[in-house]
Amino acid sequence: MVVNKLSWMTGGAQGSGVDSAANIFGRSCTLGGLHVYGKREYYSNIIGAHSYFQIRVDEKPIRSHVDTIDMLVTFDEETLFRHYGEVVKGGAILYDPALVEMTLSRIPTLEPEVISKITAELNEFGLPPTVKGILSIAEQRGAKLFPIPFAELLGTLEAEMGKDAGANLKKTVNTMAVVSSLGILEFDFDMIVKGIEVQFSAKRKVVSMNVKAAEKAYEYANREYSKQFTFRLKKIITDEKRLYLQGTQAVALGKLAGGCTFQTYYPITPASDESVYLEAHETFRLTDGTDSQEGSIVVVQTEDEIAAITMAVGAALSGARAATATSGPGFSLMAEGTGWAGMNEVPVVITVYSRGGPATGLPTRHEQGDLLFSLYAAHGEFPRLVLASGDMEEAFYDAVRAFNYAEQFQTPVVHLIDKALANSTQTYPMFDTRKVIINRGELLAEDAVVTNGSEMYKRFELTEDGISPRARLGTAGAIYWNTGDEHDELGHITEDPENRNRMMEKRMKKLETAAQVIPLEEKVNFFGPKEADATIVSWGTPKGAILDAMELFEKDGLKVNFLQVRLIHPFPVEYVSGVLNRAKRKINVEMNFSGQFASLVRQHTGIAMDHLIVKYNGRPISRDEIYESVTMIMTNPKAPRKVVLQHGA
Amino acid sequence: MVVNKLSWMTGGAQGSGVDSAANIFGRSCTLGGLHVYGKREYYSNIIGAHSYFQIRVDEKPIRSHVDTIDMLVTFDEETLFRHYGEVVKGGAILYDPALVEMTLSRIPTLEPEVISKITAELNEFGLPPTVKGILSIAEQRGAKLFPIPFAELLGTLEAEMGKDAGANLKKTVNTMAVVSSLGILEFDFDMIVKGIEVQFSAKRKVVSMNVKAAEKAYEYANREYSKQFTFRLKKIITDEKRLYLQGTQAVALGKLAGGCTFQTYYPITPASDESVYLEAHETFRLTDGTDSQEGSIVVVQTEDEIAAITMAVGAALSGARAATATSGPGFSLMAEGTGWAGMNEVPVVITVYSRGGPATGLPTRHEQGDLLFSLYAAHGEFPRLVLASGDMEEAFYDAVRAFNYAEQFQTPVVHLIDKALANSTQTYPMFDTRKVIINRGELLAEDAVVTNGSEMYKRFELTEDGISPRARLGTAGAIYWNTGDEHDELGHITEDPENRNRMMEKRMKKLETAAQVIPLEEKVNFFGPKEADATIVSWGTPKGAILDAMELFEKDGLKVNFLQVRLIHPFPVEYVSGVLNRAKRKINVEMNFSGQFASLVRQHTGIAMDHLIVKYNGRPISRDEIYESVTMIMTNPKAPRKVVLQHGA
Amino acid sequence: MELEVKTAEPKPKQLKLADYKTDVHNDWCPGCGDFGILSAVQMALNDLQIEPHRAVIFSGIGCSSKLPHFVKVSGIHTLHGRSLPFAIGAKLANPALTVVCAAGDGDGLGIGVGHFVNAGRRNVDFTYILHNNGVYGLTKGQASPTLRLGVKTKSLPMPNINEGVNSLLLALASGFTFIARGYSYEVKHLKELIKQGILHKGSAYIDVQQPCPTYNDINTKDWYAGEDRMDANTRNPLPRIYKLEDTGYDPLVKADSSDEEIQQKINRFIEKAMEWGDKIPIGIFLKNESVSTYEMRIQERIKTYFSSPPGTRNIADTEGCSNADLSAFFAELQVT
Amino acid sequence: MELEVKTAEPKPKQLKLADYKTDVHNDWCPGCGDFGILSAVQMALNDLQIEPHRAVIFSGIGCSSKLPHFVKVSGIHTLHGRSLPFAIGAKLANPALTVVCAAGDGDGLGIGVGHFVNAGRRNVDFTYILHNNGVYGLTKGQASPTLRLGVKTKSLPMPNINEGVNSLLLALASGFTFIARGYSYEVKHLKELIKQGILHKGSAYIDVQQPCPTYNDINTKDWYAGEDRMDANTRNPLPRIYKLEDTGYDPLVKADSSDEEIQQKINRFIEKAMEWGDKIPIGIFLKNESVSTYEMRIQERIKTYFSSPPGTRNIADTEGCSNADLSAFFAELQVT
Ligand SMILES: Cc1ncc(C[n+]2csc(CCOP(=O)(O)OP(=O)(O)O)c2C)c(N)n1
Ligand SMILES: Cc1ncc(C[n+]2csc(CCOP(=O)(O)OP(=O)(O)O)c2C)c(N)n1
Ligand code: SF4
Ligand code: SF4
Ligand SMILES: [Mg+2]
Ligand SMILES: [Mg+2]
Repeated sequence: MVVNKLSWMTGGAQGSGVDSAANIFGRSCTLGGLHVYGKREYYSNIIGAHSYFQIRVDEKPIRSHVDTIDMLVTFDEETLFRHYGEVVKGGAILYDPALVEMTLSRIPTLEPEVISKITAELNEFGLPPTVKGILSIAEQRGAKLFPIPFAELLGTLEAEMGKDAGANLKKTVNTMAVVSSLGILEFDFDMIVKGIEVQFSAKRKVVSMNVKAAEKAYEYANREYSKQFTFRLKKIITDEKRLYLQGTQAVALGKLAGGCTFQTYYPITPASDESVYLEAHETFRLTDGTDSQEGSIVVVQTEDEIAAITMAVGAALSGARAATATSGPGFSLMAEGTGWAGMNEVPVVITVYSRGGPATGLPTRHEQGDLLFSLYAAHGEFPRLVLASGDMEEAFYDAVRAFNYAEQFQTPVVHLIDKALANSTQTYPMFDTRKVIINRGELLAEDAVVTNGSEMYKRFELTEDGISPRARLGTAGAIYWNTGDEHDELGHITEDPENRNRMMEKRMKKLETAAQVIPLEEKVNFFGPKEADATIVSWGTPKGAILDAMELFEKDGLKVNFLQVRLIHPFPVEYVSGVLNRAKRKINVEMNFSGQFASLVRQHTGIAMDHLIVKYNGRPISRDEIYESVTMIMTNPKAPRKVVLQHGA
Repeated sequence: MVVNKLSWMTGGAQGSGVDSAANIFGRSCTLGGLHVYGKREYYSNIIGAHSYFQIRVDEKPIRSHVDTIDMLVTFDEETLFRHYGEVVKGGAILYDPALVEMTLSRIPTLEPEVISKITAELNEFGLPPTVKGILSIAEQRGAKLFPIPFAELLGTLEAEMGKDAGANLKKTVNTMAVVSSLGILEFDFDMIVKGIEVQFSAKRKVVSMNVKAAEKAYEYANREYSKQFTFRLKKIITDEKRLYLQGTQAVALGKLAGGCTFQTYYPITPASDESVYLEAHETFRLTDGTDSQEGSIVVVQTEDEIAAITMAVGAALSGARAATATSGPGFSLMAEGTGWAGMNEVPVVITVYSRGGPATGLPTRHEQGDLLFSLYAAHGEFPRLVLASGDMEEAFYDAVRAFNYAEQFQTPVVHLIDKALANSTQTYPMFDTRKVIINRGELLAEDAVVTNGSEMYKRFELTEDGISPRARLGTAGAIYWNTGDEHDELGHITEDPENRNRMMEKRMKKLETAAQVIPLEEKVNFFGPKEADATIVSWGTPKGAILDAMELFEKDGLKVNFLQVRLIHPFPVEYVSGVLNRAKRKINVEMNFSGQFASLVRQHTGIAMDHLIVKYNGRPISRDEIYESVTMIMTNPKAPRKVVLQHGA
Repeated sequence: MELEVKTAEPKPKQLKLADYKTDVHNDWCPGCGDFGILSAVQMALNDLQIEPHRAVIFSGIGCSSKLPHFVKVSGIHTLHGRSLPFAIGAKLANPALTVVCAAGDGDGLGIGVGHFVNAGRRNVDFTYILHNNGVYGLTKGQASPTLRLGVKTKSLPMPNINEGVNSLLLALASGFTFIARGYSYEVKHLKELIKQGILHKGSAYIDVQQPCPTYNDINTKDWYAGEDRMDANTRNPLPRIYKLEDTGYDPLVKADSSDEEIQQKINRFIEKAMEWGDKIPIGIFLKNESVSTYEMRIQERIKTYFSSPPGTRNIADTEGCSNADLSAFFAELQVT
Repeated sequence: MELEVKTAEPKPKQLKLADYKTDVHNDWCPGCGDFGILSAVQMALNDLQIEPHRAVIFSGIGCSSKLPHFVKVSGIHTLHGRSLPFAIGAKLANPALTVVCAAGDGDGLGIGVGHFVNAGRRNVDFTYILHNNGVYGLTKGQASPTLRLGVKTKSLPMPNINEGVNSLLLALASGFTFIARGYSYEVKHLKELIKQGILHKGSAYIDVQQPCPTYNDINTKDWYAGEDRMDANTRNPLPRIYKLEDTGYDPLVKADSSDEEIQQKINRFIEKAMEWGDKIPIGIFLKNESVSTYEMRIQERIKTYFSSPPGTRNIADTEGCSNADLSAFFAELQVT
């Protein structure tokens, strides 16, 4: 028996309820005290194209997906055709027996590449191009086939509940499929009921019908198949408070906690989920204990991303903690506005959700392709900070820090998130909002502007650390000017070469100040033994897969450590050099074609990474891919310098 | 006597005829067989702010300005206040004696920095804040003061020519000032007359009046001051055909020679001069000998730079050699469009004229601040070529090559020019249009598309070198699709991970192909001895100052060589590594704050430069600055790593 | 004015409707109004017997902008909001092309509206079809610029906080010389509008009311059909959509129309353009023949523009060298 | 409708015109129309006795956009074409600010016109002054979007190849609720327009005809004054500029105006907006009081918006920790 360790997947056409089915599974597990990590894949399409949801379950926190499936839960044929090959020996495939005669050619959404791969395999086995054919292959490879006669079960239900329920009942097929799997796993049925209740909390009416359907499915599947299956999920009692959330929610909550009062956005995948969440949560209480909804954020949908960045900057000038969130194409349009903010020392946060590029690229797929662009976006030179979060907890706290940094150093901050983080779901211990410190830097209070009669307030006063006391627009005594032109301390245009030098030096000085002021633990994470045979360097979401793989290295007795860089700019040169100078085999991991981070490391330290593990097929890196590629590099003296990961449907 | 070696300057309010005055000087010299290098400085202003024009004259080609002035030719007080300090011992100041009582405080356009510097100096000498005061300082430092009584000379002229000429005569003051200087230099008067004729070729009517004024001024100044002055300009007979041109004209001519038939632009300093020149030269003959104006270019002024890049890309799809020209702010807006062109393998040329950034920055001043941005502009990864020209001749031929590369490798090409190059004037041996080879790469002719019935033309056919035969829109048999989404060979959207890998690899492969195909001499220039005590590395316009300084190093017996990188991307890694590995002292020279090129060198080669010579006050680097800073580095063991050049008014 | 266009006599090698269809899988939602627009485009091209390689469809980004992939003429699926400048570039480089743009309302009237307004000043010869569904479809249903103030469609957390823009009025103010509105379930009518648009010399704008059953639950097919309001007598729905040409409306402005006539026509135009809600006119609102195209203006400056346009003009001699004779320009700059 | 605004009774500490002037050197060309606009802005602020720290002037990039540096209220000189979104952001974050934008015609109607059209849908409370000189001044005289087809100003190598856009019509189509035109040499009249614009609750657009003596040698001060056409009898010039309010024109649309009345007003508006050449009306074209401001719409959703707006709301408790109580939101996501 394998208890509380499972890789589970469901799939289906977009709009057919795959998400809600998967969430019932995820929620039930989390309610039962288990940890989950869920990964969603979908096409740039609204209805009809194939999407799937893979969930790993464990007793301890998990942070990544794996390449194999222990349980494939389906209710359409496309999911079977696409994923039968991923099911492990001893794993299970749940399916609708009514679909077994469906042929490959009847599915218009399968890419030629996919069809030819399946066809080749069927030919090898001498099987027909039907569901039956591929199921047979899976079976021969050791998967268990668990047909769930949905029609029959629905029939019984209809008989019990009366004809009227008919049409709506059909919609419970997803629930039935999911709960069948939980039945086989013998999971606590009460948790499933709770899971259904939470999932359908907005549509109370359908809860009871789904619960009935669940009962039927649970009972049937449990009875028929449990004994043949060696995986189990068992409820765990815990008093740890946990969240089950998505990346975009983590960032949104971080922004609210961090005092963001103004967010602009232009719709774009996957960033806009964050803004829509904020819009739906635009008012909230304050901790002063009053009952009123004094807390609020104004969310503005703009006409484009140029307006999004410039409007956020305008709001920041009025004193708001202001942000915008976007993805690659939108960020490309924000370059000029970002430069203006840099020139005028305006604190503004830009949350960039990387996705497959270039151009429109793979809008719903994953990539970390915008690293170098985020460092150099906009003509000319000005200070900016770039930070990259590796998981949802970091994303939450970094969202706060981004504002603190922005106001402390009075400069734009780019917060790099990515598609994988945005759309995955994970359990975390409750975030601690008491840890959220607000540092507004040198922001002048309403009554703090003291200028003696003749002297004007100097917005760009030259100071030691490059930081000038900042006043909101509208502050008495603090009239000032901004201009994108080079300017004097008052903010008026001047082309004087000496003033130019002073102002360039003042602005760029802030990067040095930031590098000094920001504590090391906010810049980097270091995991594993100090001395190791291989040192992995990475940034952003590969973190989860690397950490999960490190548990396997440990088991294998391989000594591997891992440096995660979170503050990309200003780059923690000394620390990274130190680690790499000590490192025996230096392995860079990131999700882009050219190894952008590795080139940045070399730019700053002169050190070339020994190996690049990269992936650019649009699908996130799994634990297994890290495990296998790093092991290969460590054990094979002829390992290539660049290893391209390929997994993912 | 110093013959045919002169640094000359004139200045005055914008709109007061400084340019035309300077050009009379420049043209007269060039007509007399001399070489000139002219540098223009002006404010972001239309009328009234101070501008100046510095011209060096020599018998051999010269490529840069120097920090000192041998002859300062003025007709207003501001020019005197701003530039008196630059005149060398033995140099001359020509001025209007009517202005001597003018006070510093009467000039509203002087920056506080400038005023306080002058005031401090006047105080030191115990002199009043007048023109007289600063002239006295100059005189004490060895400058000769040559007052030219313009009012008097004009009076005589008016008496000779009749009252009617009066008002127009006043406008000849500039001419008189300039010709006075030529009179003192005893330059051939016929050349001056020719110079005036050429300068006023569009306004024939004023020629004779200016010639008369010139006669008076020449005669007066020659008579009064020649003997006191030790510089002379002498006509040289040469049968070399020479051009006297500006950087924007060189690029425009290169584009026309290179077959550019479509140019878009949105007005911006200093790029739009190029487009306006093209517009004014939109039709021309072809070499087929016919008399007709068959040659043409369509120049479109767009609504913004987003339209400029996308419209150029659209035209390229129809088969045009298409380009756009812009500066920093405009280029920031072009990021997204550039990425689309990369994704769809569209040949398009973007001429970027760098100027002082960030944001609006110093729009009429100089900087090389956009190097790294030009490499990474736009989200995601796609191939692009970036080339940087070091002088006008390179700019001309590179403008042609940019199109050849764009079509050979089917990708956007960024051609980096800068403000210094755009607005300087220089003499060159006639460009050789027979050297202009047109390479359209794999462009299919109208009748070359052969697809057998069922098979469609594949715009993105997978090939060995990544390059697919390209058809214009409208070609019979060649229907095809483009999309910014990842696509298959036909150009239709697909999210298949394997196709994604193939297409990413196909596109990026073109960078390797380009690196192989482009000959070394188009990538780099190497000057000086193979073995040297110091190796200067640079890109773009510092070239001229470095080459001119190298003549001085040679005289001093310092062994210095110089590597100029012209193809920035793909970076000539091997060659640069080779040179730098041999180099004793590695000195990087560029015009920006952070030494962008040096960081690029390190990124590609791991090699850190020993010294950075940078400048970011908005004024170009002079020969003297290179000479002094490099000498200092080579002779002073405690020379700082970063030397910031400061010269320029 | 006749709405229907008499089409060319069948040629020997007549192109069929099927010749304008690709076999690319169409992934629009079931019941999406875009299907009707797609059919109308294919039918219009077929009716006009335009050779597929001579036509190009440009689009931006959005559900609607996937359209070019389904039509078997060349298709350029550009960037969000940018179909117009791409299209104009291609057209100006080869004025022989038939250029059609398909854009969403977010694409064309939100992020891309700057190009729309500025295109009006040029009058380049293209046909611009705007899929007006009131929402940003492909990004999951946010309000588009045409959605009216206070309307709350399915996926909005709150009622729309912006007023909707009237794109017909905007097209007029921008200078479009052909302005029409179609409805995606009146496919034949729409086809005729598109044909007229293509035949019109200049920039043609066609606003198409396009139900998005997935996200816009207000302006549905039933709503356009008036299923929510029944005639008390006939017990039939009272459709909101009606045809301008059935009311005797005359959209034609000729080169020699008097100022007074033009003013009158514009008043009428505005009256009709402002109708919404209970009565939604479709048809041709304006056909202004008095304005030259941008291409004609270029031709006045560059005499060989049409015969030797930027896209196909030869730029090299037989030896592969530049064929530009710049000696006159060099002479201007020559000094010795 | 009265054009002149009765201003507040002099307060004890009355602000003087000089209090609205900076000592920054003004580098506009001699005779530039921008000087008149600058004076009108300063006078309007002074007449309304707006405390300098409560007002902000935004601008784009261009000669005209240097204006904020010359006015002693806060001034944000932004990016080319972007004054509106910057201004809207600042205003929404602090609705107590008086927000004025100054933009060039290239800036506001070329590169920035997308923001213009989309601002119309929002009706945020600001006043937008467009310096309409027909050229791109600061980049040396290229044609701006308002220059008409075929006009050849000094610095154009060829006559203008684009038609000019009618910005009043465009403002109407975009939804601006206050639309006016001024002339930079009618400073007092312009001042009143600006005051009206500032007092109007919503987005006010003021097109200002602004001669550029350096580059626009067609629409000069003399041309506006009609110096080129003399009355045969009086031998006086026949000015092109005239005042709408002298003709009894009524721009007011009230919340309760009937549809018919509105239609009539719009027809009148368009008639006047299309006048050009021989007769150029200035004055208020539209003052629509029937539309809510964006700020009011936010206030409906967020009850504490005006009292505790984004710019000044307190976000930390006395210990410097976040004062956001997100427990309700965490509860939605909590599982154990
Ligand atoms: C610069 C940029 N911003 C945002 C997006 C994301 N995006 C894709 S489609 C779309 C909107 C589509 O709405 P619409 O134009 O109305 O077309 P529809 O889907 O409704 O047909 C957006 C905002 C993008 N692709 N590019
Ligand atoms: C993105 C960008 N493109 C181009 C420019 C260059 N530019 C500066 S001012 C200007 C035009 C000014 O014209 P207008 O807006 O009419 O103002 P005016 O000078 O006539 O007052 C342009 C194009 C810029 N600053 N930024
Ligand atoms: S979301 Fe709407 S517009 Fe998009 S395909 Fe579906 S129905 Fe059509
Ligand atoms: S160029 Fe024209 S608009 Fe600009 S300052 Fe001079 S006169 Fe005024
Ligand atoms: Mg839409
Ligand atoms: Mg202008």
